[in-house]
Amino acid sequence: MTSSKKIGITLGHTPYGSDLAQEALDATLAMGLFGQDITLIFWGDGVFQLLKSQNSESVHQKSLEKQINAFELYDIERVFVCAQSLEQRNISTSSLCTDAECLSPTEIQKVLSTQDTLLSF
Amino acid sequence: MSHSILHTVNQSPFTHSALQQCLCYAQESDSILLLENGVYGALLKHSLADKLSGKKCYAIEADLKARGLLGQELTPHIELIDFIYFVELTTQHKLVQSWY
Amino acid sequence: MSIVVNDSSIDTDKEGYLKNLSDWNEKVAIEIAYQENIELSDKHWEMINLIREFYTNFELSPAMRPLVKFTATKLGKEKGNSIYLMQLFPGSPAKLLNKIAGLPRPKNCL
Amino acid sequence: MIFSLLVLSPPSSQASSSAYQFANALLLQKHRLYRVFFYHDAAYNGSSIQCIGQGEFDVAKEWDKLQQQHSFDSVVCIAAGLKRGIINKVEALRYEKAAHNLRNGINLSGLGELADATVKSDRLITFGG
Repeated sequence: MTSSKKIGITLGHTPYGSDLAQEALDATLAMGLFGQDITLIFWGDGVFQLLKSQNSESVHQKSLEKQINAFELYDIERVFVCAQSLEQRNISTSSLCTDAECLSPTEIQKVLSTQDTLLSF
Repeated sequence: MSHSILHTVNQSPFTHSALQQCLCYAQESDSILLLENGVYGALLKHSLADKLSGKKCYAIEADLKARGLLGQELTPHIELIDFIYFVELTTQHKLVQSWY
Repeated sequence: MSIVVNDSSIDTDKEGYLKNLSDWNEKVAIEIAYQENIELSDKHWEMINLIREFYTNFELSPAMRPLVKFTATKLGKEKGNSIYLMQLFPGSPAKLLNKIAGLPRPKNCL
Repeated sequence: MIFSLLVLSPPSSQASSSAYQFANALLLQKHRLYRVFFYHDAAYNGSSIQCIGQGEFDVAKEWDKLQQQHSFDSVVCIAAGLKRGIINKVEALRYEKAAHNLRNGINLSGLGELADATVKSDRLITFGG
């Protein structure tokens, strides 16, 4: 599939309460496999998806953290996280499982405005 | 294109942070559309009403009507629209971000 | 459907994936591979171990591209390419490897 | 303009009917609807065996009618559908299930169809919640 479209995937929901985050991740990896030009933005409660040391076996779910660690293998390289959302939740970047780039809301606005389509999860 | 993002919000600001989130990332040139339970955000005096009044804002009239809100005090600058106009708005904005 | 290993029967689905992932062991791998007309050599085993490592690390049954990338990282470019994998596992290497290594059937289009 | 919709909500949620109304409105305005992709809990929209009370709005039936008039592509994500028990004949055979229930006119297909829709459409609108 050839495309020059830039697709922004926004992730704003908590990881394990429903399978929305897992299915958003499935969609993200699939987009990567289909060679789309993807930018990921974790904001709001979506930042919880990026926390280190997730051990979800006991709640009978696959670890989002482990799958997130596969991003590079699925050609997903632009990953941003909202600094303000982290701060509001008292999470430091050292607690994150990936080296996502921290952006202020204003910087996120700029990233959004360069996309051609948004998928909101 | 004068506007960049149309933000849709379909959750009540009294139980959910969707509207607050939306206001955090919406730029001057963006627009906000309240629909479904999001139309409770059109009520005049909730904590985000002031911030909302600085933005170009629309609400689905049928959703306000369904919830008995048309007789209540609403933020005056919110424009009441139907789905035809909703479609029109999506053509006028480059992107749509859905908050739910 | 089932395969027989050491006189005991092991359930598989219609496409040969194990129904219970915990049934997997080396003998089971040899039998699944045999069903696919593949005789396992050391080179095959290297890849089977590698894809199991992939699954342990990422909880994903890899498609071709991530598998190739991962192989290149771990074993170098000579092995981390689709031609090498096609030679070992002809047809659809990622699918065959997931099956032989006793991993879940890849989610559709993942 | 060419539109596609990403629907994430089940028929029991109002977002599902909003998506339908949006589709209806865009087709009335002579825009083109390329694909509706039912994902996450929206997969339930693919069931043919829901029984909606008389006099109540049956969103699935309305989607059917709209699709017959305008022949756009309707897809339930296969992974999301299968795990929610939305299954067609082919998959029922593959997974050895006794019944199948996917509505006529809807395809069970992969996330590649979503990727394709983002490429082929001028606007992709998400309906969630």
